Amino acid sequence: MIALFKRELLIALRGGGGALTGVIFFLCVITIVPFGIGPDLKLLSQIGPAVLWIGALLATLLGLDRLFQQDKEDGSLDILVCQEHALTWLIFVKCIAHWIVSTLPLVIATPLFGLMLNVSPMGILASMVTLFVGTPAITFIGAVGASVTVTLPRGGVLIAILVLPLVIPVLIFGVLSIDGAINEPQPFTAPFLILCAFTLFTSVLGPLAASVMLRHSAD
Amino acid sequence: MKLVAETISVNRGIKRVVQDLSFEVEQSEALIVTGENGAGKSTLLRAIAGLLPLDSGSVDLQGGKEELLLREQCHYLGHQNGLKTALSVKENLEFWQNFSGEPDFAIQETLEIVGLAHTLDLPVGYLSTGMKRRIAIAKLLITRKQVWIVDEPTAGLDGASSKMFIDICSAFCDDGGILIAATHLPLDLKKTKSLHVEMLDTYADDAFDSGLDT
Amino acid sequence: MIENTKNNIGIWARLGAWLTHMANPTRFMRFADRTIPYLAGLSLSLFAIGLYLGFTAPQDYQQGATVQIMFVHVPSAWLAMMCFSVMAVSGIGTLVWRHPLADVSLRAAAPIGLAFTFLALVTGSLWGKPMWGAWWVWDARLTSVFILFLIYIGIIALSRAIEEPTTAARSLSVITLVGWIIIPIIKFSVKWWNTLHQPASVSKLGAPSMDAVFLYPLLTMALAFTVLFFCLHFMNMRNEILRRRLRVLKIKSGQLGKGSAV
Amino acid sequence: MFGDHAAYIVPSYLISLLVMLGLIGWIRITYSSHKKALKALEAKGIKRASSK
Repeated sequence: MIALFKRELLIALRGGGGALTGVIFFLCVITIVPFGIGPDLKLLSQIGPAVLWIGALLATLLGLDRLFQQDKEDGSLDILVCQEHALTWLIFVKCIAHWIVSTLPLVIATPLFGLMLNVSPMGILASMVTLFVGTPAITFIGAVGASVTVTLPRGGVLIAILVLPLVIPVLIFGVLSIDGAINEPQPFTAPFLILCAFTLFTSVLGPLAASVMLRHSAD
Repeated sequence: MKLVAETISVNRGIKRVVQDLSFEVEQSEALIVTGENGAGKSTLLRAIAGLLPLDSGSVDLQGGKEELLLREQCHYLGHQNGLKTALSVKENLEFWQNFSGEPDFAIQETLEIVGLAHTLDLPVGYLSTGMKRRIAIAKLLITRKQVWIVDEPTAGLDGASSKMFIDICSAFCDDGGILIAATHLPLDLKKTKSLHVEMLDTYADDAFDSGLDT
Repeated sequence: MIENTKNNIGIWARLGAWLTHMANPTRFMRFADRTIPYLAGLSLSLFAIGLYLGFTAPQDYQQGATVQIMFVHVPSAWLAMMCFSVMAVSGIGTLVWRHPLADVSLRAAAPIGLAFTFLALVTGSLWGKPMWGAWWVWDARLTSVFILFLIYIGIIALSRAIEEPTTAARSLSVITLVGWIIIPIIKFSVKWWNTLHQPASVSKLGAPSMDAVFLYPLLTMALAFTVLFFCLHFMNMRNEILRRRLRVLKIKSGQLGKGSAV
Repeated sequence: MFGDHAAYIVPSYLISLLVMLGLIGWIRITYSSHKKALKALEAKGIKRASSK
């Protein structure tokens, strides 16, 4: 499994840009927002955390269709699924590797984008923490979508339709807990814990469902 | 040890490809699957390798490792090579060696067998089609599995390389392996059996087609 | 006690036997042909009773005449969720028992569920305007039902996209089962977020918090909707079976190459 | 009959009726078109396996 993890990271790094595409897309979303609503700093700082979350969510969805597609195309998937390693575990490792390569850079870049949106330091910290905890859930849910559409030639759009509704709760709780961190009367712990629970829950459910799907996806 | 298939039926989509087929392959024996294009050789091989569900019947490796499934004890080499173009030959082979079962030959050694020792550190993307295929063949050697299931293994190989592949196969069979191959190449092995797959005109969606026999 | 369990096993065994019996599409078609008229009749009479009771009900002191909307809104919302649960059970049927009709049932239910979810959203919106002063409020219940609407669309899109029947059946089942998580979210959203939407008033069957003049028409309408759903579901399952047959025949006769769907 | 709220109640019943009728209509039309297509195929001599 460590071998698989290393391979996934290596491919992503060699492929170049894999990590950067997400960050650049994230940057695009962040830049477009002030153009859309005008450069009102007060308003920006208010909606900033939500914009950060939406940008991160879309950027995470961006690369998901490649999660299994590449392995399917070059035949690796066939060999991967018939090893003695549990398929669920294998998918879990792939998800984690994918998250580290494509989403972790976003989390690290969050402070910079937060400053551009005039988010308070506390808000930036909260955004980073909630993104760090919440975005893996998006990858795990996305793995189900990716496994379902792996046989389709143009699965990308379909993944978005299938996965978007399911990740909305993640977004809601992510933004709620940032809100709780900034505005005093709102609670922070409750939504944050629900967010953690959601990630843990999907980390089991997502790979499990994807493995049911991939076991005989071959044709 | 022998591989036993009992009255297996396999569908591809709604088309029935194999109907109630039974065969046995003994240790050190090779089963050569032949048949015209589209008859379902690949589908049959994929089903044996556990990549497609059997509609009925069973395939078992008798006398193999008890705790492992058949699909975990076989090497499957399909039409694609299962190599990552972004990684070097060494990285590719190292990964599969670590990932799939117990190591057999050393990587350098296998590359010498397939005659590509000089490519060790080249990215797979730089290699030609035939060379990639030879690396994929080398992949069969780096971990030890009892059964090889190979689908058109010599596609894209020249005469000399095909000869090399036959030598590898006969060494594998002499060593007690079981080989199942879909190929038109005359495999010059000691013990071979052949299986001809006929195109069927049956459809598997009979639940929606035949209905009641009224 | 012992007798009771025995009886239970008997019921489950009989249900199992019946489901196995129905695994043959032709047999199901016959069953559906026979039951559909009864279901339609039953649903129609329930609608007549429910509508009569509803229109003669007095005005609610808080909500005025708009309480009338409840009689279509609540049953639609109920169906939206029940239909998804029927689909989820069908999904289990496909993955675990490989029942040939489970996939048919799932596919047939999806458009019906979509229609009723749409109805629930629209009537909710029409009710919300006079009550809350806005057509749409992003409260928890509305948002989660809207997510359900999107999931229905996703499932239908997926069912159209994958052509090979066994792969499609598996994909749809997996996505439906994963998506089912939205149902408890809808159910408890009002409790969790404590928003505008009124909490369920019929759920406590022992002591409903609703006056009987509203409760009876509501229950009758809910029953009418439920029967209507099964009627439509059977009808659409029949369509789906015919579509499959047509597909098989067309492939056989060579009118349909790989890559085109019926 | 419905007081000042008729503007909301009538449309909600109307749209319910329309959606249900539409659903029923759609299902019935699909049914008859599938039946017709099956008949047409049978007329051409393509039969189901069971009716051999």
